[in-house]
Amino acid sequence: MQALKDLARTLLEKGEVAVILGWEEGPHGARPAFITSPEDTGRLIFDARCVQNLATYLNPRRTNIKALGKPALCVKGCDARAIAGLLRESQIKREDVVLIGVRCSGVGIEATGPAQVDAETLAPRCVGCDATEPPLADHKVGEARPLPQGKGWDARIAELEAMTAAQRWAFWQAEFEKCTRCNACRQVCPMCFCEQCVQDKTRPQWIESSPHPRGNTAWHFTRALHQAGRCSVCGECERACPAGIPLMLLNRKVAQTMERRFGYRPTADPAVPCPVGAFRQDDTQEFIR
Amino acid sequence: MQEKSKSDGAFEPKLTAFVCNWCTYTGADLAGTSRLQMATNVRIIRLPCTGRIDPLFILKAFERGADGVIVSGCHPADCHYTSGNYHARRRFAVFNDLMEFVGIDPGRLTFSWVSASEGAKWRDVVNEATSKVKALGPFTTYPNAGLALGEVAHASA
Amino acid sequence: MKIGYYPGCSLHGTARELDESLRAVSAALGVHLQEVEDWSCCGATSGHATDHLLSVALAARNLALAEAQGMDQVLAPCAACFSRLASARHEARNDAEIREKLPELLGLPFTNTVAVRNLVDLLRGLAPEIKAKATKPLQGMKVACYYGCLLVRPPEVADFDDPEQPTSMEEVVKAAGGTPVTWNHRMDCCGGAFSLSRTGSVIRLGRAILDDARTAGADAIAVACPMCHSNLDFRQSAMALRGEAPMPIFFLTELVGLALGLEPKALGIRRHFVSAAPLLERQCAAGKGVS
Amino acid sequence: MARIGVFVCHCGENIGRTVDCTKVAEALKNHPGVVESVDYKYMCSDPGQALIKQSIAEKNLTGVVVAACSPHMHEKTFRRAAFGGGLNPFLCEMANVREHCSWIHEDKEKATEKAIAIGRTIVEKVKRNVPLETIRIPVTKRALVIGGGIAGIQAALDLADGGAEVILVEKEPSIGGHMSQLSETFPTLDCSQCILTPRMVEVYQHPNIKLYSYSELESLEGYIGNFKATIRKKARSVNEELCNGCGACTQVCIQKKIPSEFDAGLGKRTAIYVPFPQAVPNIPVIDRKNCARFKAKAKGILKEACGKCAEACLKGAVDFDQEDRFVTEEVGAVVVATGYQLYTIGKDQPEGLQGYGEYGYGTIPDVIDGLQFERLASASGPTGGQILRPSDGKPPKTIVFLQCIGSRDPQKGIEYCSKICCMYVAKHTMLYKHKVHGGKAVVFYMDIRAAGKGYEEFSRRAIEEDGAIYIRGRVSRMYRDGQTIKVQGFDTLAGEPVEIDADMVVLATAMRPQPGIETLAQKLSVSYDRHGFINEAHPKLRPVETNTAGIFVAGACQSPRDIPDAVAMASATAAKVLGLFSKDQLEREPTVAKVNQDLCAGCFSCEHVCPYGAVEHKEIRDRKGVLLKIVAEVNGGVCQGCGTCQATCPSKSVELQGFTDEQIYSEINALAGCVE
Repeated sequence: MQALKDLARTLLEKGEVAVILGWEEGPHGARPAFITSPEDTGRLIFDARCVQNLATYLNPRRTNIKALGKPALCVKGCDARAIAGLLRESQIKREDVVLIGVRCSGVGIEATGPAQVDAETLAPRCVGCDATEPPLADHKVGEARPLPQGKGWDARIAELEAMTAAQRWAFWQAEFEKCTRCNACRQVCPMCFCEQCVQDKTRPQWIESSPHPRGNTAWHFTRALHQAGRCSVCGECERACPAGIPLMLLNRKVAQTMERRFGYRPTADPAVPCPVGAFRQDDTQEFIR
Repeated sequence: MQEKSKSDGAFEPKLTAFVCNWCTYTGADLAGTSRLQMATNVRIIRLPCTGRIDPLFILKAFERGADGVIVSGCHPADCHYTSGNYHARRRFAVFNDLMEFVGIDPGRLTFSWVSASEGAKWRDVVNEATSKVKALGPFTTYPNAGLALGEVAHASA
Repeated sequence: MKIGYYPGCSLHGTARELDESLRAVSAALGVHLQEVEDWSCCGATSGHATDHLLSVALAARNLALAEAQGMDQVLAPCAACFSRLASARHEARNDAEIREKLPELLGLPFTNTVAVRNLVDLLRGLAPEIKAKATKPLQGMKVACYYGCLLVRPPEVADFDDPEQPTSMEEVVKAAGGTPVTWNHRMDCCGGAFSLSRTGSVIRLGRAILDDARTAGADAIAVACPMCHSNLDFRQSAMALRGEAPMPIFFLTELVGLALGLEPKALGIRRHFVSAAPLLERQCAAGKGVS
Repeated sequence: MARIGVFVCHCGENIGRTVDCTKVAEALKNHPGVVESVDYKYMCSDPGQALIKQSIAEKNLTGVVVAACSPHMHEKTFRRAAFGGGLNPFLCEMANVREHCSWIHEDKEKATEKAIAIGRTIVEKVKRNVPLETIRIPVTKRALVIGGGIAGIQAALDLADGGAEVILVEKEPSIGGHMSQLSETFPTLDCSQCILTPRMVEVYQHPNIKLYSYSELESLEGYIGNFKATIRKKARSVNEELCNGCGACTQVCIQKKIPSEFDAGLGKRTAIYVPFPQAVPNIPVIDRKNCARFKAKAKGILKEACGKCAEACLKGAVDFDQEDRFVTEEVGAVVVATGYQLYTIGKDQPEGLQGYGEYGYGTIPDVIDGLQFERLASASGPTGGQILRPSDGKPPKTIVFLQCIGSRDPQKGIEYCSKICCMYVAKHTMLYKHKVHGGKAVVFYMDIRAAGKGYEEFSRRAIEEDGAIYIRGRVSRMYRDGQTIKVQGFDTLAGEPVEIDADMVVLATAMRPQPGIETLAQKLSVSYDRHGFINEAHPKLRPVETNTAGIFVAGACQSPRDIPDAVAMASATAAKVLGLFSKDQLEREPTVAKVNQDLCAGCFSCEHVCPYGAVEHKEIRDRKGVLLKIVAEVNGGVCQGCGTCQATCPSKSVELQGFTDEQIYSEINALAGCVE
């Protein structure tokens, strides 16, 4: 990853950017790094452990990154889709950030995993990834190696769909019951940038805020809906969940609907409108009487 | 907090209908002016347009013990606001698929287009939705999600 | 293509030539006819006049048999048989009570899954093949297509062509290289079963039909119903007033057979009362195919 | 703390019969926040309204719930009453216990229970209603009239005489519509053109009317009082400013054999043509499909095939290169008067309608439809007013008229009655008998529907004085038999089949809306029934309004209409529009969306879904003028209040007034029997 380090150094030295957001070696595997001086650029790394989606740091309501000056952001292909989402929803301006695209050949599920992934350790979100060559980037580093085979979510979704409604309900209730409403899923998500989250609204309180299966159901259901056509499929929510709730099954299910009904796939093109909020006169409506 | 209405012992489901003001609400009015008899189980909440209908409404209705929900508005291309129903249709499509996925029986949620001139269709939608939900029985699993069995019994008593 | 075959009584009697020509034509067109084992009366004429349920049951029995013999469709070449079988399907589809009764009445399982095909319907479907395989097309033979009363009526039962303006027979004749003429009486009654009881009526009606066909300049009339054929063919001599030229009456299958180059003998054409020979000779002399 | 007053209406017996109104009032009395709950026989009556005003004063109510009929019926009434009582009108809502309860249920116990539930729900909503101010918007005092038939003409003239500017759009080269094709009109037998053409000229000369002939509405934006209409002026290929209507061009045109639309195909016209002598405007148009020059061009022949008309024109008005032009007009109201077309009897039918092949229309030349007969009978027609049959130009000795062709025939896809056929057939028989003495007119009818002033007398006259033979029954089929047409039918009164040798047959075919009406209706966002007829806002009380404010409907595009009806409707729309224009400002319900700018994250999802482009961008800056964020802002004038934005906003930072989340939330809870 010398290329990455060199690029970062020159960007800082030239003063094109004031801070580089990337990954570095941490006590527990890879972790996000904020590099402000050229000397420190040596700390930057990139391998299959760099699972974090740094786009979330561009959310002004979460980190005041602007205070450090103009940032350069290291993005994997999937992360770039989140950037596109932020552009599409006018949260950032393209010129406010430099994008360093890192060619990615799949990452693991955890930052503590192996530096090289194989069929066993490949994260489900990487299966069939169409963005190993990072789109939208100003600079690109690293070389793409073939993506290993792996297991995605669809098989699991199919399993669930084979069950009866009651069984599925039981499955999800068991999962939602675990939720402590720590909101890690929300905080880590680059697309969750509302001033006030709907679940924190009290007048009226659409979503019960106590960690209780009923409110939890409403919350995770609503979260998935709000992600419809916006989720960049970075899998951060599921990774961040301390209770291990398979949130990406919900996101993926919605993504399937997006593709099946509206022919939409997550994209890094900010010009493509969000399918929810657009329409075609001949949209499918078999479920409407 | 939710008391299931029990007249003559038989289960009388509660259905909440979210309808648009221009087509379905007017269609329901027409059903009235034409004296079309129908099930008494449906309670209408009037909204300007299906575009105004938020998935949160449906979730909350179920949460509050509705055994079924009807969502109804103008036929495609008939929307009083030209495109509200098109946007609603996409929203509902996602909701519909996800709802099935988390295990809520699709029979509990009826989407329909009922125009201002379709009083009879409204009657049919009401009756069919009601009988479907009757067959499915009380929807307690959601409102009582997470309650211990004892509480369930207590709540539905 | 494999299809169940319900000949019905006529095709073993007055309309043997229909049976023969149909078998010959089917073979030539690669249609395999599988006769329904142990078939019985369709309930036409007297049957449906006496008792409704009986008439449905009689027809349904044959469909049930076909079902049991693993057929998905049955061809009923006789217009009356077709009408009866199709009606039975229609009744069973729309009348729950009858639907309930049938199985025990028949002593057979009956799920009403076997489609009933009409001769004309079948041939229209095969029109492209006919066109392709027509080695001796009936060039220029002017044919008046005669539907009669039952073939496309009632629409909800027959359900394969426009009840007021049918075109299927014409399509077949075209495919066989003939020229269908436009005429008026193609859907009038031929007197049907009154051939014996009220011969007078049959002659009056038949005459109107023949006259109209002649004025339209037809060389021959094509039919797809044994009853129509016997009335127009067998009674034709009686219809003639002032020695009009005889008008050959062909079964649609016979015309198709001729076009496919089959021997008239094999098509049973010699069985006609009104000889087709002069016409066929004329055709042949004019070098217009058809020996 | 809310102080709600509930007023339960018996509506005479209408609600009282199946809902125990007293019980409802009692039940709601104990509902938290309700300080007054009474029932009364007729709440909409003056005493009833007085009751409301009085309680507002005495119990100083903060909200009013009237449990009565549909808000579509009386919401305005009671809001006015509340206002009269000193309450903000938008603190008053209606609980629909009539249309949605008493009228659709018989079980009194259940109905009452339901009525109570409905009442509670609305009470809970009203508790959360806030005072709103009506929005006032300016009105553009110009009207757009779509369709230049008799209805459109009447509406335009009445409006113009009333002092309003009128934009009249007609898709054909001339105004006049079907009425200009008619010979005489029932029940007075006065010449159609004689009464119509003066009005056409009046339209053309009226200072307040701007006529766009050979033009169509492309799109309509905006809302009542403030529409913007884009009109497509189709390429006429003749410069309207230069042309003086001398007609030299039409004389020289080499294409002379084109079936004339005006003569319903019985006459011929040239490729550059004026539809009929009295056409308004009297400016020719080139029918590019049939013009030799354009046909050649279409074939890719570069050499200019023909230019005779251009040569003949002394004004140099012929302009082959003319293209469609678009003009936009700002109008405050729209009148739709697009009229009808006749059911085409031929075999191939549009949108799944079945034809009448058995009647041989299109195959037998002497089988014609009603409009064609009008042309034969008309002095300006192809035969100069003589009744001659198309096939051989001989006067027919027997004509058979068939009524209800397409009408009242569900199997053919139309179950409604076309209203005019009975009368015009009676008229046809008279015209025929007057012109062909000793001729025989036979009519096959299902019923004779002659409801209207002088109508019954008229149809009797046809039978008794002019000796038309009326046979009750249908015709099963017809075919050509030599020179005559054999008509076989059944006389249901005599109970026997009849066969008639006719020389000509006239089919009284059904009236259907103009083709493309659906597309137009969608452009205007007005609703239409399954046949394509425009829906009126209320079948009895709002017959010329549509359910889109500011758009009105007149004539046969709403349902089959005869001339008197169409004219009456047209004048009615004019009255409505003038009423609208009588105000300088329009009052609009303040149900519009408002953005909470503190909570708005500026994702502008709302902007994407807003049908009216009412969402604008607003910069939020601190004191020093540093840009903090850009948020959404709703233009209250443009917003129509559909609320799609609110359902779309992830953080619910936009609220639709009158239908806020809090209101709906509390309704949902109330329905579940839990009150917060």
